[in-house]
Amino acid sequence: MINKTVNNVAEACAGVESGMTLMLGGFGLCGIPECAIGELQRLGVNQLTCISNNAGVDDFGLGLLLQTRQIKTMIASYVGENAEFERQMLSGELEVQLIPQGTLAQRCQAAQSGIPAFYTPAGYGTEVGEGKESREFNGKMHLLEHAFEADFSFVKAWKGDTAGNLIFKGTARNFNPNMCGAAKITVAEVEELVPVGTLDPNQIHIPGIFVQRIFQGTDYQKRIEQRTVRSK
Amino acid sequence: MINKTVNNVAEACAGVESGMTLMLGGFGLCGIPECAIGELQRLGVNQLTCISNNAGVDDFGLGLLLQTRQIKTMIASYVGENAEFERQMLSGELEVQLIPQGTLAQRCQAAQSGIPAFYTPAGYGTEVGEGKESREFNGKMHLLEHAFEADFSFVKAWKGDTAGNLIFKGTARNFNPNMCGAAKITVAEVEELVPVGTLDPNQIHIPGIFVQRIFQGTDYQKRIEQRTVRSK
Amino acid sequence: MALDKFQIAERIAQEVKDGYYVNLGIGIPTLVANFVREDISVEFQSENGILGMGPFPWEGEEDADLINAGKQTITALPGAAFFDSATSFSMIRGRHVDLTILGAMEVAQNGDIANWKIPGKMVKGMGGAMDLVASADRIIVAMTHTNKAGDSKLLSSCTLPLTGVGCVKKIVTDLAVLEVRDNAFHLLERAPGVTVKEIQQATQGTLIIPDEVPEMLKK
Amino acid sequence: MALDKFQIAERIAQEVKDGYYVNLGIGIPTLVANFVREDISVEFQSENGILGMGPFPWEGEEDADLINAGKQTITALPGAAFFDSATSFSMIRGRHVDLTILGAMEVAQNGDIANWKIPGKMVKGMGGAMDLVASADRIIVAMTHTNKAGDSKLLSSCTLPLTGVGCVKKIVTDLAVLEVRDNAFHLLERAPGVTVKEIQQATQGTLIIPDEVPEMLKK
Repeated sequence: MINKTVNNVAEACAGVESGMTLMLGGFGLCGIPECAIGELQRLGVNQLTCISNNAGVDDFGLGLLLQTRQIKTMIASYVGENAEFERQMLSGELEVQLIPQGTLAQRCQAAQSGIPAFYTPAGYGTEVGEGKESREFNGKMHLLEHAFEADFSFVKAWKGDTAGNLIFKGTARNFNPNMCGAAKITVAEVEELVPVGTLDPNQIHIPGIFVQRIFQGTDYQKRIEQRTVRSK
Repeated sequence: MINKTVNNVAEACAGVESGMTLMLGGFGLCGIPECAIGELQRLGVNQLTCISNNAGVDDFGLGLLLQTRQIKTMIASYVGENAEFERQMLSGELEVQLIPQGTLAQRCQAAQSGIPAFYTPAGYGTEVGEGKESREFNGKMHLLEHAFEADFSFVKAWKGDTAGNLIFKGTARNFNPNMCGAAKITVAEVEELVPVGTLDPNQIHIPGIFVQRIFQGTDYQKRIEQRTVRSK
Repeated sequence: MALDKFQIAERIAQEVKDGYYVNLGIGIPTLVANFVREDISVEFQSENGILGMGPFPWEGEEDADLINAGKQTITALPGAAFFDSATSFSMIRGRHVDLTILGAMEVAQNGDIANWKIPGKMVKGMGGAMDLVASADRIIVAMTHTNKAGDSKLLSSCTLPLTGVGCVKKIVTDLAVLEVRDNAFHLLERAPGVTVKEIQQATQGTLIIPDEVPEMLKK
Repeated sequence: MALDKFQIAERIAQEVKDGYYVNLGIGIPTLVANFVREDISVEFQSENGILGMGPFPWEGEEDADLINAGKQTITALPGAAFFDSATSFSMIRGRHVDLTILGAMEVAQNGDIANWKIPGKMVKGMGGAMDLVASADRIIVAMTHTNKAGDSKLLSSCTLPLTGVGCVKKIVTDLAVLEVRDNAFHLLERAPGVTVKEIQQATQGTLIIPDEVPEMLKK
């Protein structure tokens, strides 16, 4: 097997430069590449375009890179629950492209799959459709949407092996698999890095071919955004 | 959970009529819906359009429905290794549409996903591209391809639960997952039908929402087309 | 008297039929799960990647890797499945989800809906709403009949940026149940004790009133 | 002397570099796996849904659920992964596969390839070949230099229906290794004992011959 292991997050992020376009997995704070985000902050690269479903909260996730003004453009579907984000957006400091969540996922998937463009009904007749080609299929209007182009994809998995095979856990899966192989270089951080041959080949969510670098992350906080419980 | 179980293959195939378009999973004889094919032969429905990567061999798989002249049109990517098929095709008795394998898979996937059309580079500049819209993306020509429309999808899985969740084994997975939910009704036959709650929700390949009927198949032959071995 | 949010959810739960896969939006829609009849089989999909969503976890059993689209900790029922976002929207776009219940800031009498943006003021984003409303055959909107300023949210045409066009079929508010067709709101039911006149006053768009308007939630 | 199919495979194996994901077509390409250097890491992808394909199984250990695209029983190496057909072609179309090795009936000097159909005579279908040749950055064709009738398979333009246009970069035949560029076949190496003149006679398309043409497979 081809060994994709790198020693640490610093090696994993080698080559990231200011002005690049980055994809980051996660939904809210669930399944986000915590280590990579921390390293991006440490590196101080700026003028970044970030493609991610959400923008974190004020003091965690992508919110960290907003605090330090490293993000120039945010491409997301939902950005609520983040006061600093709202401030930067409304003041015009931050450029924001909001796109439907399914279109966001499919534009990642299309990039992974070598599909340059596809049609979807989402957003037709709304602001999202302005300036886009539209076309009728089966009596219904659709928009032409394009695959994303990105320099790096940062994803977080539960388990991975040294060949880059990945397994996700629960709803921490979300956008992570769709972003694998969707950028020039895909960096996977995992909670547990295991030797090749440990994972059942039937149960792998993302084969290693879609991953260029893998490392075992450390000090995961895995914050819960809305702790909702039943009392016994 | 919503119970998708039917008692047997006869119930599973209820509603199949002559002239319908059917999708059938499998690659060669690997992972084909053996029970459903047997029932289709017994039902004697004809003038069928079958979408399947291959057309079986003379005496197994879709070859059985060719013998009985139940297939009017075959949509496939590779049809070698089948003398009766070749005879019917060259004589004009059988209509054949050959399409690139990746396009076949993606047209199934698109049908499952509500994507009416997408662009792919496969087949540009060949017979496959004749009469199709073409368009340049990133300096490369692509063809516009459309989602399939089918009445029934017949797939074969390894394990399934009564909610219709499916797990496939080895390379018997192939087109089966992509055809789930790609037709009006998806019928899954499984080697082992287990109660709800038995399968790990992290390891399900196809969630039950894509399956309308599920049953435990019987008398699987699982023929090997090319037995290649090493001798000790 | 106007319904509270639990009663709105209770009324919407009556629209949930045996065998439905249902996507519940954030807010009132989330409450619907609590009122679905016990004797029917229904599965809840959350677009962040779970089918077979269960209730909130017991205290101490929260899992950061198991949330719904509202980022709330949840549980998975036996028979649940997890999947990625693209697969999730295959379920939605491919019309495998039978019923979508979501909130709105405005609904127009032609079925247009607006719920994601107030220009220059509030921009949270559309999340999965645009995919949901563009794809679902059955869409029910759960909302209050009027906004905090007392203005009607059922309009002749939407004033806010749209989420989807001509897609809303049914609306359940604190005052009424309405069907949207033929470019009008058709009054089906009224909240217990609420008069047709009150509903009419709270509805800016065209309201079609039949001779008889039964009360909601009659046992 | 012209190479046999094993020697063609051996020569092609030299093109396989450390870290490559490789798709092997049916026939001679399948043999390439046997000749890849032991000291490099390579993974073989088969488009029916496996990455990390191993050798044929030991007698008695065949599994009907584990085959390659040629429908031969195979094994999976530790670290292998199984996946569906759409994912498989995501790997191919998305250019994640580094090298494609396939057979051909004809190759033209502009890089066109024909390998799926002889009108009115043989129609097996293209299988995954059209996706592979339309997507791969590196495509190597493994074939005999001439067909059974003795006619050249390296042509100024293809006569058979095309599989792909302008995509072939390199050809390894029983007689020679050639690069395809600038609308010509550029002779790189010759089979041991085969003369440049023999290669020229067997090549119908434009052949560019450098001053020196080393022999293949020199140890």
